[in-house]
Amino acid sequence: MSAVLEVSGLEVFYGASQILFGIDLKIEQGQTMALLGRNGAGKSTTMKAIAGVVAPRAGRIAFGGKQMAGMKPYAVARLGLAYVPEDRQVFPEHTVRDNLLIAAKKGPQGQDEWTVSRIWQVLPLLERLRDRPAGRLSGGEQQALVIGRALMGNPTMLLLDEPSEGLAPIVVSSIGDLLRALRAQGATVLIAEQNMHFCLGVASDAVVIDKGKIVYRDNIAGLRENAEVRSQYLAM
Amino acid sequence: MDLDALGRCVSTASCLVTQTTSGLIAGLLLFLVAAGLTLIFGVLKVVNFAHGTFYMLGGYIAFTTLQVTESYTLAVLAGGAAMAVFGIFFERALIARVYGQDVLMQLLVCYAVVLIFDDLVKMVWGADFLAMGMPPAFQVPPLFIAGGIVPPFYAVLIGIALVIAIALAASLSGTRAGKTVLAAAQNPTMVSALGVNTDRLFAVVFAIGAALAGLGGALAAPVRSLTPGMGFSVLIDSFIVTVIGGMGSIAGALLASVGVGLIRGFGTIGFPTFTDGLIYVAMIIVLLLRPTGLFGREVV
Amino acid sequence: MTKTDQRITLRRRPLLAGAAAALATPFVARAQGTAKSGTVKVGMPTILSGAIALLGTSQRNAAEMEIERINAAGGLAGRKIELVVRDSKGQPQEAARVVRELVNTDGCEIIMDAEASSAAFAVQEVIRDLGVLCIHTSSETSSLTADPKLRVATAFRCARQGVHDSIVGGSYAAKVADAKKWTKWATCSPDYAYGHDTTTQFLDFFKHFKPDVEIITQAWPKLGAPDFTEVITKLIQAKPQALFSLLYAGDLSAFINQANVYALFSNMAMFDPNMGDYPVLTAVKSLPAGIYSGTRYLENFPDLPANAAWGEAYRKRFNQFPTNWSWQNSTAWMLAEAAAKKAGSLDAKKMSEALTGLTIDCPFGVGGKVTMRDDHTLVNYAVGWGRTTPKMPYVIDIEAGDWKQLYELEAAWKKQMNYT
Amino acid sequence: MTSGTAMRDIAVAAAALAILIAVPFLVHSPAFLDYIIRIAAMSLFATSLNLLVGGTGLVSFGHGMFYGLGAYAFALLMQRTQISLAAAAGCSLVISALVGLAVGAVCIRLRAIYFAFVTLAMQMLFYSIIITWQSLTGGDQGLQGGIPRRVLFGFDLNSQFHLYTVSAVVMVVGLLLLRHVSASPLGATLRMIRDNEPRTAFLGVTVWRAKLTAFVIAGVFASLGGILAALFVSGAYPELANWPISGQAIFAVMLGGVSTFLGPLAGAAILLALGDAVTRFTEYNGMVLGLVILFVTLGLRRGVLDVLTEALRRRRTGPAAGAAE
Repeated sequence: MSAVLEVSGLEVFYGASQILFGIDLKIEQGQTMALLGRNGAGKSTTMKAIAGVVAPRAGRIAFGGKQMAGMKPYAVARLGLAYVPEDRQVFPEHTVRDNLLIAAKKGPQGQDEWTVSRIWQVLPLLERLRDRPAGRLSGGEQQALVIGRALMGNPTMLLLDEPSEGLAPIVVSSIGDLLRALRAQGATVLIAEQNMHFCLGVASDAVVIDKGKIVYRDNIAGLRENAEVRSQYLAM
Repeated sequence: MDLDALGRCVSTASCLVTQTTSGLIAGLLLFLVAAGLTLIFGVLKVVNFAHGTFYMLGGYIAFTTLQVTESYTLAVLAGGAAMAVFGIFFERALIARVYGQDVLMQLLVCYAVVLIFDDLVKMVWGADFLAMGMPPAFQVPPLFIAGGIVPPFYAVLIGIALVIAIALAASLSGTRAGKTVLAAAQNPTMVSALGVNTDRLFAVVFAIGAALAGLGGALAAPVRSLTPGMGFSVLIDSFIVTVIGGMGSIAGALLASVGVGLIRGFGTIGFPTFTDGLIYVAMIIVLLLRPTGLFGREVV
Repeated sequence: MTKTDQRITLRRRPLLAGAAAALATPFVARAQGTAKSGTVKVGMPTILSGAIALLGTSQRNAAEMEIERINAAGGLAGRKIELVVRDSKGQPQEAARVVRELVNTDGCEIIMDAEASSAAFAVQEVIRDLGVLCIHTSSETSSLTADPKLRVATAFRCARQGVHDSIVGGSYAAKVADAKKWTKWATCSPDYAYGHDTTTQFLDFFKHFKPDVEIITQAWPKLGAPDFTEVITKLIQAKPQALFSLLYAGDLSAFINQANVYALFSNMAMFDPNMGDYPVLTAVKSLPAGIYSGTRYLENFPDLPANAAWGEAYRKRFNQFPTNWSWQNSTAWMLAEAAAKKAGSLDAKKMSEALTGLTIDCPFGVGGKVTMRDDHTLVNYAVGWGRTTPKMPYVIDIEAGDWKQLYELEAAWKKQMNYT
Repeated sequence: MTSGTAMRDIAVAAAALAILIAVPFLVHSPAFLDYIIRIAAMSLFATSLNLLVGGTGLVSFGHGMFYGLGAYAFALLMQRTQISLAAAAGCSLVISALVGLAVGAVCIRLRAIYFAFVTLAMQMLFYSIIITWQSLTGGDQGLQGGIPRRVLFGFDLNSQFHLYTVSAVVMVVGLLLLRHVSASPLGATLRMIRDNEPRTAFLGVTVWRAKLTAFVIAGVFASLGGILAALFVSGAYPELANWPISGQAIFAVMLGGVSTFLGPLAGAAILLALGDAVTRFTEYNGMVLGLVILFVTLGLRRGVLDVLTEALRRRRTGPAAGAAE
């Protein structure tokens, strides 16, 4: 099976300081990959670079075989890669429904189209809030909204940056349910997370990033067993 | 200062109506130009100091179009359309290079455009002032409404300005494209990450803003003088309106335009030599009470 | 990044050298300026950009015509004239700098100051410092030469002035007002020194001739304002029988257009000394008939063949009408020519002596003559009032001002202002 | 500031002053003297603006108000009173400081673009007062009749050379003082505010007090520039207080560079020389100036001195860059 997303030798600088030192990643169709690491390890920067929000100085990012390093975010999104940033970034003055509608986009042929009513089905709490401005939702509701918003673009792959950050445990578990359901439908997902327990429950594979480099890669079961990696890089 | 005269005017129906309508006229014409400015700032976060230049060019292009076609309607449309095209060019070629940079950089780029086009206008249309003249359809006596005087030409201008204000507000809050624009105003990166071509969106918004200024210049051309550098005073007024209303707020711009118009209308009676001073004072007071203007959001 | 930077640096070198040379010229240029001793350089600071660029261009045109004529006749005191025109953008501090540069660097021996009022005052101070000959050709503010504190030994004014216009205008308006029984008046003048001072002056003389007038309202629109609507409605509200205005050029044209929309001219008569100038008369698309107007420059006033010929020559050559500023500038050259002949030298002191009290033949003077009075100001130029008509000759029924009366009232005014 | 760098600054300033004063003895060029007098005025104005823009992150659009205020206060004191020139200048600076305190107290509450606009509004209000208060200011025609240029410490300011010498001394001393401010603990605090205002406040700095101090100091030095301008044109004109004069200072700052202390001086020198040169060659000076601005903003993207210092540093440190030259 060929890789959906393939990143190699990715280097990113903020001004004069280097953040990523040659990241290599490979994600295959149907995988839910967890990108784990401490605060400041380079997770978000990796996600941003893939999404086109920051421009890499070196390296290749291929999506479905197409080179896309240096593309603008909208071009990346149009290739079928949906990005959910860590601080969620709802459009606070728009209603929940409008947040979803702004993102609506046709997907590739043959895929089950995501529509607003289908989002209501998988995220019923949003339907009750449909006319509320997104800025007045709770953190958990906003997180559900931005995942739903990402789905509205009918992407072939999802990039989720810290979906569990700052949320109550009960909300985290319901987001976990959603991700497991998506995985069951065959979705391809890359999740950047600090919360390893959350990932152990939803991901199929894992990589660990530290100081801008990938230091470990295995399937999720392997990570579960590897106490050394967990204590050294994930502070558990 | 002549507070007696002001008191007398406020207590006479005809003076009240006439000065209010003349304030509305001045205010709504100002709104057309200021709406474009506030739209551009709201979405692109660019302080467009070249906005007065669009207004000027709109007027001159309307002047020439009228000479060639003898149609005021065509002249107005040409003024607006030409500025839409020019706006796209200006945004793509110049402004796009200074996005996210120091406001001073943006200011200087716009200032350069102001200087260049003031001279270009002088080369093309001459240093002398030009007057377009009133279209024959409007060469009719004014109407008297409730003792106040309303010229038909201005009634039409008020109508057009109001239609544009409503259309702008409705398309921003009522259509998907408009909502996307508003979303981009708050968070352009996120909108881009959702697959919206923000480069094109910005260019289109800039074009609409420029077209509004051009339209303002063209609509007012029959009653105003065309001179190189004429955009300046309109620019200053538009800025005041935009700042009072809150940068980026169309509703704020409308309210502030009408407010400035009314200050002019009654200021000329009560404070004939300090009308502009009144407006600056109003702006300073508003900014002190509400640092982001009447309807503005905090801008980083 | 590095690569593009290098390229720019490499290419920039010759450019920089060229730029440096251009920038350094002012500091060395004087040697060249004085080398060509066969010519005399005359500097002309003026406004060539912005809303009143016409002030500069129409004077430059006039200067060109006169210099050609004078040079063909042998020049000033035997030296050919070379004109150096500089744009001050109308800014006094820039005008001061430009004049210093014209004299110190370019070696100009005479300054034809074509600056509007505020800059003319700044030029006056520079002339006081430098002591060269200067003729102001556009400042109409009377105090420039009337106030002895401001007067400079080598500076002259060859332009109409506010107090003259006010006296003639006051007398004419009084005559019309008497005939039509107009006693309720309003004023509408630009809100700056010229507007305020000259309106006050006009009203003083107007009331001197017709004491029973009442000024019921005064409006002061801002200079260069795009919109006069609220001012126009204010005037209509006040219901005066006649309106006196000092608006001019683009503002006047916009005011008339906007006033037409309100049918203002069917409610009141309008008097404006600045109406009778071709740029306004030709630009206003629907010029109302019967506006009472001062004569600034008209080919039919003074009604002299020389004037008509000069206007026609100007029109043919530049494909536009001359302005009030054009005749003033032309007259300044005629005065300089006559003074040089009389003095036999271009020395500032000798020229000043020759100019003081000099009377010359001139197409723009009453009876074909104008005089540079001993107080360094031009008198006996044609000044009158008439009524507008939408077609050429634009102003008709012109009544000439009476200079005898003018001198008397001017003297009284000077006394009142402590200018004697 | 360590006394070492302070001594070095003083030495550089003394050398610059010595050269400036020597020039008129070597070459006779009244135009050069005029040029330096104008640079003196403009460089104090622009450098003081940069204390706000580059040094504190306060983008003021209305700094020209203080330039105009200095010119008017000084010229009026000279015309209407008999006090000495030095006293008139001193009083003008005190007036500017007081006005700066009042205006600053209002303005510094606002942030970013709103600060820019309220300073612009303040300047326009000031300008419209000058135009309206004709009996005091002469309105748009400015103060007529010139400034009686009294003798200052044995210098007769009617003489161009004496005015030049005084201007050169004022410029060098003024810039040295501004340099001292930016190198002082206050300057360091201001830079911290510029880089991260919340953190600075967190560190226990009273941010508004530091900002207000900077605003007042900048205003005082701008009006010192205005005083020199008034002496040069022998009067005060509303154009000295109108917003384009602020625009000129902003352009001088950007042209020279915000991150070097002498950037605004270089910018002022280039801008004045450029303006003078362009006026000599064409009446379309707006167009030429506009193209130059586009070149600097879009081509260089930084001020000239910033570009030069970076090139110098690269040459010193990077062998690759050195080879490229």
